[in-house]
Amino acid sequence: MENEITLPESEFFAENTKITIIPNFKHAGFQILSGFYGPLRPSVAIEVPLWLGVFLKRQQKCRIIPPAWMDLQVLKDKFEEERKKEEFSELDFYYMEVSSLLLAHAKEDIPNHVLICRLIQDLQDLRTSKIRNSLQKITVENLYANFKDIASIELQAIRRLLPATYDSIDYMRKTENND
Amino acid sequence: MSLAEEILQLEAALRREKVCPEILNFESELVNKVVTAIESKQKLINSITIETIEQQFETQIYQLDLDRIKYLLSNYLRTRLFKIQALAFTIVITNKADMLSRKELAFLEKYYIIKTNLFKKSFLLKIPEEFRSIDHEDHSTSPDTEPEMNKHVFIRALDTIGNCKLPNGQTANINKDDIYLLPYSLIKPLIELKKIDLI
Amino acid sequence: MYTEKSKKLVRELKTSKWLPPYNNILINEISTEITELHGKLLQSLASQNEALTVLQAGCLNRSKRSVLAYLNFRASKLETLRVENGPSIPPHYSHQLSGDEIDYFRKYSALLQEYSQKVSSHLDLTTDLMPPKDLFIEVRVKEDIGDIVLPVSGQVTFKKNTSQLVRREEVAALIRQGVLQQTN
Amino acid sequence: MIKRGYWDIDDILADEEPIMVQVTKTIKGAGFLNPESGELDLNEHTRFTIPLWLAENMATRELAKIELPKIFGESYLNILEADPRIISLKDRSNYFFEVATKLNDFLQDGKFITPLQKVFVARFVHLYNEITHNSDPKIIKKLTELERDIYEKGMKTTREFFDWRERKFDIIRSAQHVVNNAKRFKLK
Amino acid sequence: MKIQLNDLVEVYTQIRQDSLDKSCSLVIFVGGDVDGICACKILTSLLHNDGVQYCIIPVANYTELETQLNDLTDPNTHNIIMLNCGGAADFTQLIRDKGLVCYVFDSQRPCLPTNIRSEYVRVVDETYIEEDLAEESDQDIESGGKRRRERRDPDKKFTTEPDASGVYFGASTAGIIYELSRKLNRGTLDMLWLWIVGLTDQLLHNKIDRGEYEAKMNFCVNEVVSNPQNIYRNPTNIQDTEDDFEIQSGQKPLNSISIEYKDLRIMLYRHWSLYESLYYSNYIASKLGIWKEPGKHRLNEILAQLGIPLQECKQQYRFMKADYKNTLKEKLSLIGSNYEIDDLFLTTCVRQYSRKRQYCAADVVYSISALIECPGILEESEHPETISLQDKWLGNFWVAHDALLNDSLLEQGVNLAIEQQKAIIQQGTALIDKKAVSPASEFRYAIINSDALTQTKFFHHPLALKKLICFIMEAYQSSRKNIKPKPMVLCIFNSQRNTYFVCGVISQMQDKNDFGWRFHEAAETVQADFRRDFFEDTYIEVRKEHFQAFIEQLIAEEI
Repeated sequence: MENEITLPESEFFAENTKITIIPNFKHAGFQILSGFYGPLRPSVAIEVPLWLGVFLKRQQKCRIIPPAWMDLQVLKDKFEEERKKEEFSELDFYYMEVSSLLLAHAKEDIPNHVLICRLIQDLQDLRTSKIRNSLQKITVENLYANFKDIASIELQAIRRLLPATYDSIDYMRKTENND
Repeated sequence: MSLAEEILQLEAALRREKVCPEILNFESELVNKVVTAIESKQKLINSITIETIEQQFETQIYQLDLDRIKYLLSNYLRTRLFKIQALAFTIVITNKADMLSRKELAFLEKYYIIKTNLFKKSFLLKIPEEFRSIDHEDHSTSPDTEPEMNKHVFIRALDTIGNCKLPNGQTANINKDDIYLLPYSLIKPLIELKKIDLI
Repeated sequence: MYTEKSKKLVRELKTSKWLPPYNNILINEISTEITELHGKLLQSLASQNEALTVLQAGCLNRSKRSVLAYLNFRASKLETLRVENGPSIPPHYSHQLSGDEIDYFRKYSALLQEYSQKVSSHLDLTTDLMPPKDLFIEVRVKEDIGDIVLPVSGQVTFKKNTSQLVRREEVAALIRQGVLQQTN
Repeated sequence: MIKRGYWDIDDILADEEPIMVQVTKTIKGAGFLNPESGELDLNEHTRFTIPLWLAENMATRELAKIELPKIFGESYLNILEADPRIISLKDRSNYFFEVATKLNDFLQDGKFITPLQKVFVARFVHLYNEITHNSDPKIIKKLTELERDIYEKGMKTTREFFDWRERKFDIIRSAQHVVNNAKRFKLK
Repeated sequence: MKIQLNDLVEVYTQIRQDSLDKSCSLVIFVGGDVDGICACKILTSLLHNDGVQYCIIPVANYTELETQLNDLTDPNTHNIIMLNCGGAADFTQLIRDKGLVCYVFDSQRPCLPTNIRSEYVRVVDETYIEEDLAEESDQDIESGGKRRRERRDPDKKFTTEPDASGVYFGASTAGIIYELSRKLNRGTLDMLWLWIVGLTDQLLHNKIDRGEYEAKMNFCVNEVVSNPQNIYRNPTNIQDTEDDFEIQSGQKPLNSISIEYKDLRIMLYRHWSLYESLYYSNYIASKLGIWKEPGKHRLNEILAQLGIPLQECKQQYRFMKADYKNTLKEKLSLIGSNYEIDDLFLTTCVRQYSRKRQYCAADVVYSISALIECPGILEESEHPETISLQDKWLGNFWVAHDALLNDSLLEQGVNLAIEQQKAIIQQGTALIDKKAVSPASEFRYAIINSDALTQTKFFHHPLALKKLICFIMEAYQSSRKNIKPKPMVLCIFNSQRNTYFVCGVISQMQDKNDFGWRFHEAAETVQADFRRDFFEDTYIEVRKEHFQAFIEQLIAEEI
């Protein structure tokens, strides 16, 4: 059994991110292991973990307010910023996991969700191509690059293959200079 | 520390255990707290006889939360078990025993026995007595059992580290929040100093 | 050359997606070869032919390492099978395994159960290999297993070609064995 | 990933690589190692091929001297360095890089390891582009065992992403080995 | 007893209440028709979200339903739901003995009076038939009126009492369950689509007429426009977006449902070539008399006038040039009128199942019913010959059930439906050519004595046989000027079962289908061995030896 972080696991970690929901029912509040969430009042915004928000949404018990960065204009500006910079621009670490869950279960609560979905995909492609470009330039002497502000989805793309490659290069070098 | 924080800590421990090439210290305090919380919550849920639909709805939320925490805990324990199984024949040489919980040690001892029995019955008993041992100190090609300490891992700098000499001669100036792919042996001391975290 | 047989044994592992049939004959042949070589080794020791002793010991250890690695590789596949598939070996697999290996599978299964019980009676390490998404899942019954008793739901009838909404954690193992198939 | 663990199958198979050695001094009774010679002993200066693990064993005890295999020789390296991507390294040796690393300890004039590292990096970059563009799977025929392991890791990641995007992981699926034998949906 | 539409929420809450703290308290029986399967899928997605554990048992006919009812042993079971089955059979005794409550959602009317009287069986009825109507048909039985020689078979615990006045169909069951989800404000886009498919199934299988279909479709259209999950309008015309994210024309956002007020009544044309879909469409084939040379000639004439090169017409419609497709509708309606093709359009809805595939509701109905009745084996197995007919039907049922919201399975079904449609046109035109359709006093009939041709194997199944009859009636209608529309009976020999399978379809002049009763009477009087346990009371299966006597009696019987 390999010990590695899989994409479903990174989505599981992402499901603890807090999101704002507007419940349509009254409840004193839920004392769950990961904390107390409540009291819930109809049409009064409250913050809950993403997994709980999705659960309530699937029972049609609430409306979900998408996170601030998931707004069409904000994403468009972020896309421009990303296009201009060499390195990664700052973005929520689990932006792909969170947006994918919200688009799968709460499409109707997200204005312009078709365009937002397309834009997030383009953003991911752009960022992944940055990694590809930096990998084109690696040489034995210039291997180690800074992945500052890399997000979980881009990290997942290289999590299995890059370490194995670097280990092999390092291993060949290991025996070289022990004479 | 509140239970919520302990759960977040356990999640971070799971991530570290998954990416780190060597077995890390057992988070006994965290695990005990979480196990007790799971057991009391499960007993509470099982005790409720659901009469109303609201009650059912509520219990479903508690159960789903519980299932998530159970998944987190079993994933952590499972991840460690696979590492422990790989250590079966070298635990003594690499003095990793103190990293394990009592229950893990008990598991390892029994695992060692059933595995060596398999080897003995299938093969070792059919060859001369002198060559039946599996502990490899006396053999020339002693297995390189160090768990590949040079494996590369992704790290995030929790603090500015400054210049760092890398195995290929490159030097990297590591600042706070920088993310690098580096050999584990190089950054192990910095992890213990909480200057670097594995992601 | 003394180690042709052990090379063949290790190569066999690369020929199948899961595991090739257990090659007991070859292992016995290698064992006899080792015993013979050991006899010769004692003679070269007696005649102080140090170089020959070293080479003979080298061949002997090489064969031993190959057989042990072969057995260990198969054992780890059994461990993965137990975690992924549950406490029973799928029928089309058991005739790939030796009696000792089937015995090892059962012992390992019991050991895993015992460890999990000791941590907590409410915990089964192999229930959720993937993050749980739903409390209840719809499953289609692919094979007639009739009535079985589940930990929480009690007695449930699984009749072939019916679809049922069941508690996820109670049927995860049955799904992985292919008896049930999750539909949504 | 090159692993030298005692239990590692690939490490054992890499050690089976035939290597040409020259015996440095006669070893009485060791003729069995070179059956073609039909001799009882292993005479000095005999040149013959033995598996890498035995060559290492003999070299460390100065019983034999290892000759640089031609696949790591000057001419081969030049061809390789010209365009490392297209050459089928698998035809030279399935464990090309592992053997090079192991031999490097024994060959003083072994200046081949550094160029091989460059070749490995260049082939990796090409491999990475193949994976991310998901192009022709037949590339696998040209890859050595080490490269195939990296290629498989890349493809597994790509498959995982597409399955995840289609929400396939919300469904518990029957374990892999059961699926291989289960019925496949085909219209008769 | 009877339940009205506005009791539905109460019924659902009661079922949820009964399921609290119990596993598998609800068993759902569903018949093998598309409307029933759609209803099942809507209901189970509601139940799934509320954690109500259920068990779905597909049943092909009343004999099977009775066996499964008897097999229910699980102590937890408390409620039963029957979808498009159970209305016409009396299980009240069996249900009371087992201490169960049974809710029947069966679009076939009328419902058995004993069911309406029993308090253990609750029949959902969207129309408000006054109580007295139910009483009136009871006296009939007591008075033993001439028309009702009623003989209860002692051994048969349930009797499908034939109803003299004949059967008709109410609202689509999928529509009723969608209504429930709407009242719980839990209606999703998938549920809405399943209602539309269920409604279209009723039209295509002669359960409701065009008028009723158009009326009901208006409700669907309102829902399509108002459903928040649906991007009814193409996003590009949302004001504040530039067009750099233009979605190429024709293709709608994934899973969205759009309305086609004037969709072409040409069979599966989106998945076929224009030429073939015209050639094999019931409507066009009958209007042009495609089975005769002049008919084929007229089709080529039309294509020429459409100005679409033959090569374009012969390739897949999807790959035809966009401007041919856009002008097709106006041109066809212009040219069509001088071939008396004037009823070309139908309001329907279309869904974007995947990036490259759109399906209209009719495509889905054809595909699903073809999958259910696929003569071959859909799920590959090691030894297909040993699969019992029952398991085969169940296997096909589940493939069809999954295909409803699965693009690739649906595509398989469409290919099957195309084969089936070709068989319908070829078999139908052959019968008309050979003048095999003969008149009886009140209906026409035809007999297919051999099923040697693999094509005819399709028609051993109820839905396919009905579609064949519908085509023959339509073709017969338009082949002779001012001919009186008459119902039609078709009998087909089944060599495997050594029986004749008979189905009766009414024309638009009748509103109730009483063939179930007529078949029953004819078979009884000639003491024929027969089986009449179909959920839809318009079929009968008669043993080969008694068929001749049965058919003669059927024709001779004067009403």
